[in-house]
Amino acid sequence: MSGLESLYQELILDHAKNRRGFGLADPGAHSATVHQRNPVCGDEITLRVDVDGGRVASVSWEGAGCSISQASASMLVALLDEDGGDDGMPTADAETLIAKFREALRSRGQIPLDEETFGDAAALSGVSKYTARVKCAMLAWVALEEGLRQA
Amino acid sequence: MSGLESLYQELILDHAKNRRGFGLADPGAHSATVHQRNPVCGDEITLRVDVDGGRVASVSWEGAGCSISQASASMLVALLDEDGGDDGMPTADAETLIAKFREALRSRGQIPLDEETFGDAAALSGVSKYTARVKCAMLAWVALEEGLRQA
Amino acid sequence: MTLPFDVAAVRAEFPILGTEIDGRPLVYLDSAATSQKPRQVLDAERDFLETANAAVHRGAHFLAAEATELFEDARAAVADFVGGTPEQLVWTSGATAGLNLVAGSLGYAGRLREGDEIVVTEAEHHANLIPWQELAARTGARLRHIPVHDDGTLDMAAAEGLIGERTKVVAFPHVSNVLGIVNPVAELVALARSVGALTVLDACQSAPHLRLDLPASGVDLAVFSGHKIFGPYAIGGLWGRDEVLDALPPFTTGGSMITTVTLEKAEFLPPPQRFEAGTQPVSQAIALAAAVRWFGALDRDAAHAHEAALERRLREGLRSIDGIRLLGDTDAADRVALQAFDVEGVHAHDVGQFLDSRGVAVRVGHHCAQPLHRRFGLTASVRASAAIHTTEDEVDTFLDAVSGVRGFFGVTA
Amino acid sequence: MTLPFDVAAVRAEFPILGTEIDGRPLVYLDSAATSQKPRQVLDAERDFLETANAAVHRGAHFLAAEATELFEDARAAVADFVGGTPEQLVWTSGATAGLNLVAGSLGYAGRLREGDEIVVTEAEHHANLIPWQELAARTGARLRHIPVHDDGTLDMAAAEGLIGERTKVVAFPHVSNVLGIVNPVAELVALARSVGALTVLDACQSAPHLRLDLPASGVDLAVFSGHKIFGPYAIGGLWGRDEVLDALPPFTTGGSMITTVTLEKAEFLPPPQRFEAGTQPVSQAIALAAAVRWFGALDRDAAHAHEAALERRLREGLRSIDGIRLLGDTDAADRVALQAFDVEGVHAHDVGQFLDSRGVAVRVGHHCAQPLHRRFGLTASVRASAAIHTTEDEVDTFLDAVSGVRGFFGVTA
Ligand SMILES: Cc1ncc(COP(=O)(O)O)c(C=O)c1O
Ligand SMILES: Cc1ncc(COP(=O)(O)O)c(C=O)c1O
Repeated sequence: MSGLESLYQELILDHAKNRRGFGLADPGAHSATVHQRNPVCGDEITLRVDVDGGRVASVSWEGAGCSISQASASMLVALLDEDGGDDGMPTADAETLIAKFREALRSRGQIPLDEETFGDAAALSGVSKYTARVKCAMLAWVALEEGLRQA
Repeated sequence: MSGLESLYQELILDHAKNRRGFGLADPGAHSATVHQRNPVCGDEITLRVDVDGGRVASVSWEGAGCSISQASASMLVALLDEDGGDDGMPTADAETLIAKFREALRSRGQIPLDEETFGDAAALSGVSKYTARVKCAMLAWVALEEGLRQA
Repeated sequence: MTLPFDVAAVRAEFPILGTEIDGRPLVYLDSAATSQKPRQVLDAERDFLETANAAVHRGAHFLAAEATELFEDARAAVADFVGGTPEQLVWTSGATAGLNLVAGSLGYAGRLREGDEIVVTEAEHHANLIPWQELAARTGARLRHIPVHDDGTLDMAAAEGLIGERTKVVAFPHVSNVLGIVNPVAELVALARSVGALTVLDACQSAPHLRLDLPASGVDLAVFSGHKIFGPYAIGGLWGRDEVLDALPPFTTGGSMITTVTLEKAEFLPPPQRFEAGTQPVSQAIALAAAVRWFGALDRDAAHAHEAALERRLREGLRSIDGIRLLGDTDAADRVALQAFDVEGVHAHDVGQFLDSRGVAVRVGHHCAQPLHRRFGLTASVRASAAIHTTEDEVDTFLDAVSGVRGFFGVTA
Repeated sequence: MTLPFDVAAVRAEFPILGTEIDGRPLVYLDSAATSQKPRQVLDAERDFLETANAAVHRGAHFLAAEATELFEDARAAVADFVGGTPEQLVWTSGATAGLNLVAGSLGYAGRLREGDEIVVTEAEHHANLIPWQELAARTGARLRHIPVHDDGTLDMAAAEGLIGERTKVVAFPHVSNVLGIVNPVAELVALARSVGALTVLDACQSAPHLRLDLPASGVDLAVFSGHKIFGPYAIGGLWGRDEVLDALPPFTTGGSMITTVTLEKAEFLPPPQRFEAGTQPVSQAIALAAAVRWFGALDRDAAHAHEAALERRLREGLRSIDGIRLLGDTDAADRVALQAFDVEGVHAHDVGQFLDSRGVAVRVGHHCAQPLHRRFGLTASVRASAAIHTTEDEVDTFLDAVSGVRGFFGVTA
């Protein structure tokens, strides 16, 4: 069961249970609210991003889905919080992160996610071997990408 | 080429060239005119039958199609002429003939057509081995069957 | 007394059942999604393509005649499998295509108007729901539905109230692909007949399990998919009563379904050809005939007893595991060996992944039945579905794996 | 310089080409009706069914993931074969289904009204004619046609006059299945574009012979059939420009093409899924991908030269036989190796039967093009059509047999 355990690392199950950023914040002055859905499995997310002076001021979300999709959303919020500091991460940096995340997840296990860059989300590396689950892990990230475009 | 020669016997090619009953007669008092078509190959026939006192008084036809369909119509007219005598064949006998003809043609070579009963049309025995051609040979006979029903 | 069913002999015909997943034998419990295909079916299609392939109904040449015969023999075999005649059996590309054909043709025929009603059930697969929604939207007809009780059975009292003078069509599944319950066909037909409504049966999930006699069932039209009855993809059947098919105009048009065509206008052949525009799924028809011949030649009573035992083991086994909620858990109706369920605290997708790591293939998601899931307060469920080749050991492997799910995901009672 | 094309190596891949008919080797000249399938195609489908078969796009389990990947790879391969992207490639059950999808969807979308015009050609296969007749009848639009010259080429002067402000759709064959002539796509597209009309290309008879680059061709939509390009029955492709597909509503509905479904209403996925209701032809898609990969990997220049030589031999050979009249006999246009003809004094059906006795399989009848036959004063013709595996010797065997036809049937000059 090593495949399964690398997919569902402790950290993932923890995030899926204790979801960072869960519960939509009140909309700010420059916020966008995005709804994303995985038509294959029905996972859903509503994500709200607040942009302030070219920085990601806050991200909050609601949604239902498998532990991968829930953990991934939670880890994304944690990453933005930790790397963004008090002012929030520059939107350009967030966009780069999302692109790298996508690239790694689509790499079928070829490109690992490093902890330095992705924090807890690096635990999602195992997902890239399960092509059917890549969309679950991407859901929140795609929602943020779309939100940054709109905000 | 024995298969081909048994299918296209001299007699068949003769009938296909010199078609008995070709050219529609004027409609009689109790006549029916029937149009039949083979959608697969486009063979067509218009057949007119005149019934008088429970007998087939006359049959005439027009149409275009392969030599099998043309010969078969011609042979049918010849058979009715010869077996019917001056008064024409009783319609019940004609119906029986048609049924037997159908049975033989659908028999995949199992039931031959005897000359005694079918006259020149017995030469069509070979058709029953060519399932794709059975409809060609049946065309005029089906038209007559329908005509007898209507007249 | 029936002999015990020889499941080992049956399994030997399915090459894919020998697959190993991560060193564990594959336990394929996803037959309701698509069935695996026995060697007979694969061989029949390949033999045809290697020795007799040609366009049917069109050529005078040897191969064409051979192909045409095999193709029409196949129609007769598949028609016979559902109790019908060859003239009543229309080839489609699958059940979805068959249902769209019926709904689309009724629309083109102007058979529905504003104020008319179409009745379906709450347990519909999307294939037997959306085409009716679209037809309703195009014609102004109203789409209504028979609700489902908590135990998964249809609310027949409600059905009686719903089916009335305005009802023009009653469409329902023989067996829902989520609930596994055999619906009361005779009662629904009686209700529909009493008001002169057309009945349309979705037989997708009954055909792989029950003996069908569609003419005797009283329904007017019925559909099924080849790939769910051990046959190929891309083929299915629409069965209809002679007079019902006869009254329907074509839904799609093209070659091989016409008599005379001018640049202005076309005249159409009688059924079934009227509904079969274009080159037909020839090799698939021949393979599907091989499937139903193979399946039909099994001892069906013994096979049915085998499946009934699987069904009980599956349902009772799941019931005895903590935190499992069954969809359609009833002893009050016949069932097929198919069970959907929810694992409290674990998302269906995660359950499926866990089972996969044990070699067990199940289906997770809404199974194309979102309204039914919503009715049970879910967006997704896990579904295990057996076929004639499933063993009791496989069911046990599955149950054992399910028992481990909540522990693995750290959900405590 | 291109190497001579190795037709023997190609033939070796087709098991059926070794068939004997009455002791004579089969000469298969009916590829335009349906092509034979190379081993690669048969193997790809069987391998899939024996090792990876499962419902796609729906399961979390191992086989389902594997099947989904193979299925979507197949889409990419087939899209690439016609120059498009995977998002532009809709699976259909064949060209007829694709054309019905387009016409039906335009109808549902209300894109045609009374007074609008649809333009086709006089050389249409029924599949690209009757769906437009039906659409015209349902919407009040008028169906018009571009006539064909005596030599089989399109009357482009007439086309210029016909295609005007009222024209909403121009549908035409890339290559007619009777005439074998390559139509002037660029000119027709230019005419249609100048009035903002949609162009629909029937690429059934070009896809097995010409290199297609649909995006570059300028057409808006195009269809083709798998069974004519060395692939399986029951699958085909509809290619469309992104914005064109995007603007079309679904034609058929059901599972796998939706996002959210309630009992009242459904929301649909973007193309191509929007047009792919129900279980898709999964194993056929994989086999079709194998077909186009196999075909695409041949030296296409050498292959084209080989086919061009066959075409000349076929046409010139027939021309030199007494009492033969060719349909579409022109040097003024590109052609594919396909020739229909009439034998004076002998019905096409009899010609076909005679050729069959020599092992030569041709097609006889109206070839689903009744209006075109009527235009040439015929109800039926004989058609010989070659494929990449046809040899010059086979063409000679055919020609030799044709020379004997009139003698056998006692027709004298
Ligand atoms: C030019 C042309 N268009 C359309 C079709 C229809 O294709 P299918 O029967 O595969 O749907 C054919 C072949 O039959 C054809 O040759
Ligand atoms: C009950 C039911 N109806 C309809 C369908 C649709 O069948 P298909 O996808 O083969 O067209 C299915 C299976 O997917 C089903 O289970």
